[in-house]
Amino acid sequence: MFKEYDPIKNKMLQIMDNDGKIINEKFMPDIDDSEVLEAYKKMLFARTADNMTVSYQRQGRIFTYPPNYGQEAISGAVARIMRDEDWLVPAFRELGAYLAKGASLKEVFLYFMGYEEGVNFKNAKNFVPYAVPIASQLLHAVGIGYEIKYNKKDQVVYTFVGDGGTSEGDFHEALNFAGVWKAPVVFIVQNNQYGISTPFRLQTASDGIAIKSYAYGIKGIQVDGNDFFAMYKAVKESAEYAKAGNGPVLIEAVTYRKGAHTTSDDPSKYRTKEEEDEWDVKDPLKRLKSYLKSQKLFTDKDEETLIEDYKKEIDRQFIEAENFGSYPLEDIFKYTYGDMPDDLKQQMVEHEKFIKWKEVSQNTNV
Amino acid sequence: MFKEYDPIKNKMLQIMDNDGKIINEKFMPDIDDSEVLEAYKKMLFARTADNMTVSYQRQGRIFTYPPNYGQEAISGAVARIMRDEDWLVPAFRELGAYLAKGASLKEVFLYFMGYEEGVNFKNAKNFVPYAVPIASQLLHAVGIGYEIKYNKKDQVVYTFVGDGGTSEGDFHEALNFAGVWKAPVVFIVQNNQYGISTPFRLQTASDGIAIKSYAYGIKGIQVDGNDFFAMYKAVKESAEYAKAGNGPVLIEAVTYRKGAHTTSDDPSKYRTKEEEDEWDVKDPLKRLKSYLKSQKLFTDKDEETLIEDYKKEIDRQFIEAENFGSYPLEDIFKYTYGDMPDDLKQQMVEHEKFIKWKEVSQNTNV
Amino acid sequence: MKKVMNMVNAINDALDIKLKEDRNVIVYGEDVGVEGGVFRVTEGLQKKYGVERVFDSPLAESAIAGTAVGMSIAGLKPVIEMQFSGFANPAFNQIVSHVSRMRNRSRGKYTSDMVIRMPYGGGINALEHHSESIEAIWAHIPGLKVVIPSTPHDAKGLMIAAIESPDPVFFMEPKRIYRAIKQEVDEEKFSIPIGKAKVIQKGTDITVVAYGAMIREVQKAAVLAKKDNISIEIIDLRTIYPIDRDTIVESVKKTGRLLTVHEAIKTFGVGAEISSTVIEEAFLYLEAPPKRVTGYDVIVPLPKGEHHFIISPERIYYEILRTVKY
Amino acid sequence: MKKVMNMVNAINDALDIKLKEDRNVIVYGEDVGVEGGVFRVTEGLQKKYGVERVFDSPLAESAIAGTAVGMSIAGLKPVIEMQFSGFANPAFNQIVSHVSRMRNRSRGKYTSDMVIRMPYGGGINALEHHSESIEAIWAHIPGLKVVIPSTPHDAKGLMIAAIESPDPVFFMEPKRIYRAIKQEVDEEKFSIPIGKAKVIQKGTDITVVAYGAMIREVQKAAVLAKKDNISIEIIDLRTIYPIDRDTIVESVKKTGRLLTVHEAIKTFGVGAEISSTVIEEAFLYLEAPPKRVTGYDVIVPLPKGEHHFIISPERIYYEILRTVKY
Ligand SMILES: Cc1ncc(C[n+]2csc(CCOP(=O)(O)OP(=O)(O)O)c2C)c(N)n1
Ligand SMILES: Cc1ncc(C[n+]2csc(CCOP(=O)(O)OP(=O)(O)O)c2C)c(N)n1
Ligand SMILES: [Mg+2]
Ligand SMILES: [Mg+2]
Repeated sequence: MFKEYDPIKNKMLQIMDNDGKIINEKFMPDIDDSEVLEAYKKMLFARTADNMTVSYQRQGRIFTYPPNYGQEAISGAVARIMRDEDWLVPAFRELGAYLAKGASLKEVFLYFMGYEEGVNFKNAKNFVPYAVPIASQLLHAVGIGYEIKYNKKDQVVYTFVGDGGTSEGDFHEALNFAGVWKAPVVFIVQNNQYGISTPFRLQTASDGIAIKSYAYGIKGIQVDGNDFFAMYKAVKESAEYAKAGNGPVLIEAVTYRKGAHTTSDDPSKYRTKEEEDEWDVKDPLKRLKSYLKSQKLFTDKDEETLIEDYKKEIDRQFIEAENFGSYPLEDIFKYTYGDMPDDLKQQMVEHEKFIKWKEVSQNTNV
Repeated sequence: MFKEYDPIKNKMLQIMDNDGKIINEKFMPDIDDSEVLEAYKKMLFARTADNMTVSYQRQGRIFTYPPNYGQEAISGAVARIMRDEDWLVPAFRELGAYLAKGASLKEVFLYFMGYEEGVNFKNAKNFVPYAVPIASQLLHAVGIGYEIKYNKKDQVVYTFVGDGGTSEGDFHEALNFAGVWKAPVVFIVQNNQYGISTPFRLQTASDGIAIKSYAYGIKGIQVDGNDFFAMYKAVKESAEYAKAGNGPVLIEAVTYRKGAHTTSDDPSKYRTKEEEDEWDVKDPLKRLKSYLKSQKLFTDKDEETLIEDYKKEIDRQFIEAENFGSYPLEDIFKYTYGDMPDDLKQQMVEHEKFIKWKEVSQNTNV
Repeated sequence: MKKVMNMVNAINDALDIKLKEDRNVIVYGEDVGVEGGVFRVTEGLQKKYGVERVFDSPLAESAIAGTAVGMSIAGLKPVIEMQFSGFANPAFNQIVSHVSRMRNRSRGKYTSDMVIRMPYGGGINALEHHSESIEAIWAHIPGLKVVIPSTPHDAKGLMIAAIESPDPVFFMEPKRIYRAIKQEVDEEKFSIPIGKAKVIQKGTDITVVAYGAMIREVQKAAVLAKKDNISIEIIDLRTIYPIDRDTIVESVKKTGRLLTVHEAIKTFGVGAEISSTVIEEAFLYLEAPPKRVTGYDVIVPLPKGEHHFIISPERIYYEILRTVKY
Repeated sequence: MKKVMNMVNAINDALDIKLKEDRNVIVYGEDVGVEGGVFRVTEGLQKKYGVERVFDSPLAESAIAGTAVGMSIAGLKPVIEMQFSGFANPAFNQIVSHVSRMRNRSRGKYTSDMVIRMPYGGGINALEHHSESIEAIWAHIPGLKVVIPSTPHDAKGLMIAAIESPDPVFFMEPKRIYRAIKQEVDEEKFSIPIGKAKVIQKGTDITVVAYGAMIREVQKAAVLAKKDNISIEIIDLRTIYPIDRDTIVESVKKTGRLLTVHEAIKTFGVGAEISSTVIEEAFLYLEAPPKRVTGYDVIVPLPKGEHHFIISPERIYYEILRTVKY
């Protein structure tokens, strides 16, 4: 795979066409029908959750949210391959991967409602909180990769970044360190053509992103990120390659952010309807559904029923999140240090005194 | 040139062999004998100055110095091509280029004696002071490149960095911005095989540095940095290419730091005599002198005479630097801001008061 | 002629005036071009002045600052945006090692006299890293000037001054009041000197020093304190560095009491410098210890916890009472 | 058993002890392996513990700190070196955005409890960027602890404590006294608590607070002051944050006078926090305004100008006199 799709050849790994037809049997991954169906369902769940979250935000029930709409095949593929013991070091647009790792939707909601608990991921093993400063997380992935090698563990690190993120110095340093250390890290760049309003051609003059692997002497591959099978194949082989001690891999997943950057963004300001339509035909769910239908594994009716169920489940979790309750004062203090300095203790006491005074003075109308 | 020496081919541009024989007529630059002789003389001057500076340091007459020994062909070539109106954005190991730009040796000495005036370069146009934080200067070069394009000037920026410096995030960001902006910048990496004690193989897993140009969609070329003709050819064509509006070029000049990192470093701790000997036969001055001798342009006797003269000149400038004089108090204050804040004025007054008190109290033995 | 403006309009107006007047002024940063910035501060400027003068850069803050160093050396006047102050962090090395030092290093031959603008501060229900207030850090760097406006009028005048300054200016915009305060602002060009604080309310019992979004909160606290007949002198610092010690000291010599208010954390914050100044220069006038009302020494909480952190007019009033009754 | 050590030996010894004792301890940075660091602090450790535990990294500080974040999340205990404190600047974002915050962000699930060591400060005739003292900046970041030793003994004990701390520790080594002070130091393992200052000389007339290389200068000043019969209480801060306010306040309540000495610049520096603390908590005990002897608010000059900047015992003595005679 790495040879045939050497980035220097400027070829993108694609296995399924826009109509869900397998056009590249040679690289078709070895994957059960049931597994494919399961993957589709998870992608559908993610999309349904994504849609509903955007509505919740419109209703003013959460503060902000970065939609995954159009990019679901990427996390969808990782979700099928990533194991409990593997690490996930996310950016912030990989909902399907979070859920696969053991995060609950409720937690995802909590974060965007403004609770730190939303990145605590109680039941998820080896899942680092989202990193807001773009590309900075990639270095954490490499450090974790070092530990895996150091302790000779059977693990791999999956880490994500956007096309915009490849411009940051930390992207370079991470790939370079990973190359020197031969760290078992799979770097997945979701090239969704935009960094907020900035189009990919203004991010870099290189021919795509996979080619950047040459700068680090590591493997790279450009993949149709809207093609579930291509992503599955690429992630699977990359993980095996990395785990075998060969070093990191850079996967460029070519996709499109069909939604807004976040719920406070309006893409119509900076891109055309034509462009959006062009990408619409490549929609990852449409394509995989066409495949499933052609294999008689799935019907539109199935989808309707599923979406109904999903919506209930999502709403249930959302309401749970909404009822999470209040945020105690001590929570802003107690996680800053392992052993809380006197200063913080005193500041907490001071605040409590002030609150008491406020209550009293309001009651007595002072 | 760029096609034939496309970094993907893993070929290094070499024109002259270790014995000074031209082995690659096709790419031999169009350069007069007199010009070559002049270049050699400048390289010899730089080496002589370099040697003497190391001795001055041993005598405790300057604080520190990063020797250029073994790398003189790189700056030597740039020196012949760079024009007054071009910009030089240096690292700190390009003595020949500084002198060509109009810096005096005296200024170079002043800096390493501990005077800021040593990077003021009174008679040099468009020469930015040395940048100590590794690789950070490359971004300045790109910003200057932007201005050149913006004002449609006939200029090019030459900027330098070491092999170690290519690991920094700023290297990446600079090349990436330059690629997007098509900035007229010639990036010259002096790959001298070490960053202090760290060997090149621990800096990056890539095949050399020129290949990193692929990550930015820009031209790159690997050059024998100890071959004056190869460096001349590469710099000349790169400058023309960049000036013509085609964008930046990344030149990897493969060389060897024959001396210590700085005068406080001892390379025998981290490298072998064998390795040093291997590189000795590739010495850039030896090679160019062999060429000149074979062309009957130069003799050992000429060299002796020159060195004698150079030594006198160098010593003269060194002594001038040593007599530069004292460093007035106000000089630590007056360049911090364009308009000095009251705080600084007051601190200066306070210091003067203290000095006066000290003098009085010492005289009165209080 | 005057026009009603909020702070976003006012800064946009200042940039517009300078872009029109001086071809060397260049505006760039992440999403400042077509989009006009995520807070729309640069809206419309690319259309008016073209993509060579107002443009989107790749996503890399060190490069944005570092290329601006090169541009200023070559004679341009870059006005760069950091999308949020928390994202100026990757540019720390370029700013501390070069922006602030180019003049000194080159003994005045070159300068990096750019303007680095950024929205900063809390109170808008934002995610992590979007609510920081680390002005004390930038103000601790010799060679930088740090400006924080509190009104649309000040924002415009200070931005003009910043662009015309011979020194690099950190221009920190309290995003919480980007659109919250509207005001009549002169449409013509005018500037407000950097390095001068302003007494925005005269008083006799206590001096309260604040800046940015906190000014409004102090004003509200002053209203609360009225019923106790406490007369408050409010100083809007406007510039964090060079800090206007004279205006503060003069005021405290009169009132004998000082309270500094900032949303940044307390320890090693701006308030410490102000208290120290007053004690050094007005020791014998003090009737109570200078105090600080600040954010607590913790990481700014996510929105649901922010109310514990953010400073309310009541908390300021409470500390005013404690100081006055000392 | 005791052995004569300088600070370089003492830190090396602490690293040695912890490397031997705990396989999770990993030491890396630029040139720390074969070379043993440019100041030889890690000398011999690679030979002893192998290249997997003590090694040279590529030249990239953000990556050194950022990979250490990942390592600590995964359970290792990285002790990383920044070659000079001025070169920690490129790591600012990783340190401020991640190292200091991982615990809070993950509500305690993960930590970044590394040690970030670096030589800092002036006085060794070094080039630009090699002489900075920006401890106030790091100490202003919630989640970090900042330690500065002043003797070999303290360096060893504090380094052990730093490696065993549940929190990330900035360990700033005053390179000016790396080899200048020799002392008998316990060869066994011992640790000194982080967050506690030490009264190293008792006195009654004035409290002088300092740390790092300034301690020695203050001691020299105390000798000068003896002939004036001034009795000086010297406090070695040892830890910049968490700052030990109690020890300082208690001392000033006794002496009534305070002088803080640091080579870092004055404005928004550590001295401001100390003065503010004292005034807030010992207002009624003060007989003179707390003062600061600090570097001036400028970029550290190159060696030939450094004598104007660096603090001499005479300057400390001069300010002691002024404060005592206030
Ligand atoms: C260091 C830093 N700079 C700026 C930002 C603000 N910001 C948030 S998302 C974003 C664009 C990211 O683009 P990309 O990497 O392509 O990811 P995408 O949003 O497309 O998934 C920016 C600029 C940030 N979070 N961190
Ligand atoms: C940001 C930064 N980190 C560390 C250093 C310390 N340092 C000075 S030179 C050097 C090695 C540079 O190696 P290289 O780039 O190969 O250049 P060379 O010295 O070989 O010319 C280092 C680490 C520095 N000056 N700046
Ligand atoms: Mg994107
Ligand atoms: Mg090198």
